[in-house]
Amino acid sequence: MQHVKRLDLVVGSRVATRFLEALDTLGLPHRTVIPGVHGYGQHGPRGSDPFATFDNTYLLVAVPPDRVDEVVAALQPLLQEVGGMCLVSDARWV
Amino acid sequence: MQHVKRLDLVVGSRVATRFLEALDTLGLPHRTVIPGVHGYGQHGPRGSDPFATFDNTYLLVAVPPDRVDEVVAALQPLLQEVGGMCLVSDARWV
Amino acid sequence: MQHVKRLDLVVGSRVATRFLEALDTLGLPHRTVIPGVHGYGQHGPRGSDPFATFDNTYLLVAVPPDRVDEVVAALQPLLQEVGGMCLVSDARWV
Amino acid sequence: MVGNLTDPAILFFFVGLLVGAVRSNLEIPAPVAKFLSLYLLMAIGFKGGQALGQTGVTDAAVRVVAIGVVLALAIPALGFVVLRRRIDHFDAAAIAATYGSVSAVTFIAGTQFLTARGDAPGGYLTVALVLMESPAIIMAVLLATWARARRHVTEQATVLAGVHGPPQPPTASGVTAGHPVPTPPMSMRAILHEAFTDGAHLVLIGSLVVGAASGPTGGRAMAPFVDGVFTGLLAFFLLEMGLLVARQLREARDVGPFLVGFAIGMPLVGATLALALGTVAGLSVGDLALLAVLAASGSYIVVPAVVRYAIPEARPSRYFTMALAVTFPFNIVIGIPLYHAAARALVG
Amino acid sequence: MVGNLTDPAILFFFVGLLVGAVRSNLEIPAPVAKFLSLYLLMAIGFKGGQALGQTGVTDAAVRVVAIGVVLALAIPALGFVVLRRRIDHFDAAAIAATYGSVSAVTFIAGTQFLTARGDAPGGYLTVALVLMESPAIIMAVLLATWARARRHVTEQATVLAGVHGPPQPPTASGVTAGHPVPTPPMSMRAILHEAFTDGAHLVLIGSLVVGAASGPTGGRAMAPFVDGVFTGLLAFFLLEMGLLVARQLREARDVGPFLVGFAIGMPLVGATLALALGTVAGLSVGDLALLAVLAASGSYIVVPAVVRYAIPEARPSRYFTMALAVTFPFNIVIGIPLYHAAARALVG
Amino acid sequence: MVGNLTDPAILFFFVGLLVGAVRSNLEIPAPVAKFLSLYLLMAIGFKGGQALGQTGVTDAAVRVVAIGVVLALAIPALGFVVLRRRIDHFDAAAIAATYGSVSAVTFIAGTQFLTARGDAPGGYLTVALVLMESPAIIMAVLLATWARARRHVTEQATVLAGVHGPPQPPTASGVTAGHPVPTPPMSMRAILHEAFTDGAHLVLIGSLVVGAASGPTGGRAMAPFVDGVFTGLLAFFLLEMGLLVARQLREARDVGPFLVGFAIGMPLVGATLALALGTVAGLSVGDLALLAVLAASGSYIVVPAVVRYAIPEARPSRYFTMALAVTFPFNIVIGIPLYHAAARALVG
Ligand SMILES: Nc1ncnc2c1ncn2[C@@H]1O[C@H](COP(=O)(O)O)[C@@H](O)[C@H]1O
Ligand SMILES: Nc1ncnc2c1ncn2[C@@H]1O[C@H](COP(=O)(O)O)[C@@H](O)[C@H]1O
Ligand SMILES: Nc1ncnc2c1ncn2[C@@H]1O[C@H](COP(=O)(O)O)[C@@H](O)[C@H]1O
Ligand code: NA
Ligand code: NA
Ligand code: NA
Repeated sequence: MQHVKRLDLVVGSRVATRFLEALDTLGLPHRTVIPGVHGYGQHGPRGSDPFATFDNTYLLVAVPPDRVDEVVAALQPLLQEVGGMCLVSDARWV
Repeated sequence: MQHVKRLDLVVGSRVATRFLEALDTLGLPHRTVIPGVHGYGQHGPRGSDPFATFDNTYLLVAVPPDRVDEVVAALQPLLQEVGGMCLVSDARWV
Repeated sequence: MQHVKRLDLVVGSRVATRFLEALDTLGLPHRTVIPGVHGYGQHGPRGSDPFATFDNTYLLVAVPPDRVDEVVAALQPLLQEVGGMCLVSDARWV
Repeated sequence: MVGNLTDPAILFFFVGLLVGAVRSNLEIPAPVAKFLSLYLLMAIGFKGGQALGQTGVTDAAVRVVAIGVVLALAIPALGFVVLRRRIDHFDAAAIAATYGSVSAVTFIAGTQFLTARGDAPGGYLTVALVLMESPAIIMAVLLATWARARRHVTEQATVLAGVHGPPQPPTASGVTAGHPVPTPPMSMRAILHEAFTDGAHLVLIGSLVVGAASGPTGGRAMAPFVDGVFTGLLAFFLLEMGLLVARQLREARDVGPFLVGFAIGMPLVGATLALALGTVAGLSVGDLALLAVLAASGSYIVVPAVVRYAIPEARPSRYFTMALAVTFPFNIVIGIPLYHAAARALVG
Repeated sequence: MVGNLTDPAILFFFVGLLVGAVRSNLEIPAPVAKFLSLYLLMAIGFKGGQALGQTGVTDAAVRVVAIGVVLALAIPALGFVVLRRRIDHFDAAAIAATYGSVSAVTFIAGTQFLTARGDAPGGYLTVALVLMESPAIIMAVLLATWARARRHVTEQATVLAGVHGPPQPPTASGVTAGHPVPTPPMSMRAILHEAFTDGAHLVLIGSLVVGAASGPTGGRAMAPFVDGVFTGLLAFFLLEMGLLVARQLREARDVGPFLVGFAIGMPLVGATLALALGTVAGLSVGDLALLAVLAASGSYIVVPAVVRYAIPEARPSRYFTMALAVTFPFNIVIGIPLYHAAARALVG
Repeated sequence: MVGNLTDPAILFFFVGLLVGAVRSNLEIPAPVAKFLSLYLLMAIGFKGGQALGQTGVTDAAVRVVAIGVVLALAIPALGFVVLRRRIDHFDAAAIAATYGSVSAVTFIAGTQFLTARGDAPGGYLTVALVLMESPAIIMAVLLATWARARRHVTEQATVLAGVHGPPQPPTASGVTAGHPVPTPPMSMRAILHEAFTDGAHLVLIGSLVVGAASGPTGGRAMAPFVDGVFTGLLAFFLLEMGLLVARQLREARDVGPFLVGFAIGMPLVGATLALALGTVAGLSVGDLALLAVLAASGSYIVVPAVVRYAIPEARPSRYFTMALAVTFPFNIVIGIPLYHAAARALVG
């Protein structure tokens, strides 16, 4: 089992691809994506409307510990532009 | 990046609003909600019936570390009354 | 609050029951299951086709810390056979 | 009696059963299944309302509904009396509620069957469906409260903790460890709210009212939806029900021979009661047969939804499994044609 | 004027409202709601295209579309002028966009209402619907850019940070702590892309083209889908809309009396403008009334979808809530019959 | 040959392609897409079963089905022989399976096309569809087993590890690090189970049986569902297929010119084989053309579902992309009208 950093991102569904493309650019294409997520944050309620206008998407990304700073640096401006949450924590990869 | 506590709750969909209202009362409205989750716990199987009678809802809540005890204290009686799981772990907020 | 280990698994939906049965065999039936998850890993893209051929399922399992090695040992061959991700991390059970 | 077996909707139920039995990967996505279940309630409510709107509240309507309510009180009482001697009181209360209440899908299948055979029941049967849903729940909750008080006295509380589900080391689930005695479940107020604001329940009532209020023009506009595609969507839904029953049968460890017997015997007793009362009251064949179907059916939607929180001590692996995996298929395949034949013999 | 209240689709909207008000657990799964909204756009687009394909581009079509575009520019400009004196400029721009743009569901309900009363509007109204969607968005984004420049000058930037939602300790949400001034929002290019590639928008345009291209044979093949089950699926969708409005009303803290007044007054002003211009242009009753409906409706799909990212400073709890929870029900219940009556009085 | 281009369902496929190409946010929720795909299988199975039930097993039926099975064995064998010289053996086996098996959606589009032009194929074609699905899969798995044995001998095992997907640092995905050689994939038993219990497969067979068993009464009850709304729901589904193809085309890095050529050439070869055999066997125009469609189509449901686990060494970015993004649109737009014209020329 190796140490990895797990990133849990929750971002608007309409902008999720921008986050994923940023990760692709860093050569980190592996990810898990949960669509149809609701939420409430600084930008008010998200999800739970029939047009999915405000839907969130959940992104889970496990990255090598030595790359986490780089990833965070790449995602931070996006998070500031379009909102969303990003949590970083420790895990081990089986 | 600041330290936060992340709470991962899995509770019956019909009672999820009770948990969310408890968090609102504590002035912690920010959350992520995943509907349509299945599971198996002390109360037997949940989800996977066509009437969503036993559906679970997943709640992810990041709170400041100094408020976690208060939150746990508020949620514990609810968890005992209606069942559900609550995990607390450490994360950093980007 | 007790210490537990949380396992976050992401595996193909068609093979998810094999993982769950392995957990049942270990006497660990309690779990949370999120269907309809997409992803990208070593086996290429998953999900987002209309036939759900490549759908993933997310499994969250909290186990006692002293059983985690046993669980990992049971799941590892399955992960190698059919692919998937398994992260292990620390949490406390409320 | 095997006439039911060329009905495409019923046949799709068997397809679902078989597909489930061979452990296919087939899955109807949960949102679709939920949509279909709401659609069926909406269609049946609307059609009932339309029929009611045309005939008004007739004498037959009053008799049918009155008998329905009597049955909804008598059946759970009878069920509890039978069950309490053999099983845990909480399970007994929950199972009594299950059989005291009704199954909308069975009602729909019965209506289809009867209509196809020229014995269309009146629109007021939908009112009976609505009114027969809740009394058993309330009764069961009261019985459980009584059982809880009794249990407390005899201090058996701790013995019963942790009986649910396969064994899990307490340290894994954690919550059991420190708190062997669950705090009292939902308040009566919360239970009544749950029982009467259940979504399925309200969609049915709402559609009934809309159907009655919207007259022939509305009826014509809705017809392709509530009539045209009805059989097809019902077939699709019963495919899912078959899958579900197959899955549930695999989890049926908690249902022994006695409970299987009850899950078939109780419907027959309920139907007999309904046929007797209905014959005395002079109902038509269609009304009589569908009332028997209602009496014979067990709830696997509203009752489990409420009882899960109202009587947490009861095992869904019993009450839910019995209603869904034994009684529902029994009624669909054998019960409905049987009650129809009996109604014809008694009235026709 | 109360004729609308026997329409089953409208009645189901009320069922949804009531069911939502009693806080039932009823929920239409999000994927189903989205399917229904796309279905409605597809059906209305296809039917509009078919009608257009039959008549070709008539003189009336040109006049209707021209007036529609004029309204789509005049209404947001007027709205902003009124609002900017009373509320934050960003909110003002977003609300102006909301009322300058249009609501497809209101359009559909209006079409149903008028057709049922023998005043079917022309297929080109669907073209008006398409063209009236975006101008207000572009205008609002420009207004917001101007407001942002102005704000920067007066250095009020930091004051406005963190106004959204109930209070949350800054350390919890983290992101506010270090970065009080949000970076500039989406580029104009990205905004235009969002506005013009919005899925709902493109499905509508696409269906219009397909309807026009596929002729009578295609029309017959699609009829059971786009006509037959239409009322039923609309009813189901409006049930969900009712639930949604009930939920949204509970979150309406940010909408005071002034904004409620605006959410009713602005539609009336818009409809009056449309009726005036349309009467001068000699439109038929159906065209006139539906143009008024379009003018009166506020967008709660495309506008919020774009404005959320284009004007992040504006509060959805204002613009979205007003359009969905006040203006939509107002138009459905009172507005549509009213505009129809007015059109009849003016033209018939 | 461009007659297909006024069919609304096909036109909606193009709408989907275009909407996908401009990177709109349009998304059909996965549960809805899955519902639609199951609906199409159910409808086509039921209608085939009804037709079979009416005609019984005719001589033509036997000939069509026999030729179908021959094609299902010949095409993958031929495909593998061609491919193994140019590409990896595992990819070759997977692609051969793809083209040896069939696409239900292409079959449906073909049936629609032929029926609309007065050349309705027989119900037994659905039986051919069912029987042509699996042989190629079994064959491919055997070929892969052979290739695996060979690879083991030449000890190339470690070289091939980690070829899938864009580069990811091994420490990120972890699993590659310690275990370069994947354990042998699924057992033959598990593969057969997967192939024959695939949900889509079983729904099709089940619906065929139900259709045959439920007679004219059942047929009438199901007609609005399986016929009425069919074109509409197919159109909606093809909209989603268009979106999907557009998305898949963007990921098509692994498909070079040779494979694109194969993805168009192989269908033409398969169709020619079918036309030749079918003409000799004296089939009708409709049967002949639809058999060619089956032969020409490539599977993007059942085959990838099984092959993903049965031949994990093969790249879905090749076999899946070719079938979905090249062959499917080719058949829909050019192939179907072409095979029909050829069948008319040969038989009519
Ligand atoms: N403190 C939090 N805990 C959990 N989820 C959050 C939190 N803050 C924000 N989110 C999620 O992130 C999404 C976007 O956040 P925001 O941009 O702040 O509105 C919200 O809709 C939530 O789903
Ligand atoms: N040990 C566990 N690991 C993961 N999820 C759990 C666990 N225990 C309970 N859950 C989740 O919490 C839900 C409610 O738990 P319970 O009230 O114990 O039935 C279950 O349906 C599961 O989704
Ligand atoms: N590094 C990662 N981060 C997040 N999810 C991953 C990662 N690697 C794999 N996954 C998930 O696990 C699934 C199966 O992985 P694989 O078998 O490697 O294709 C993928 O489809 C993803 O959902
Ligand atoms: Na009953
Ligand atoms: Na407007
Ligand atoms: Na083929």
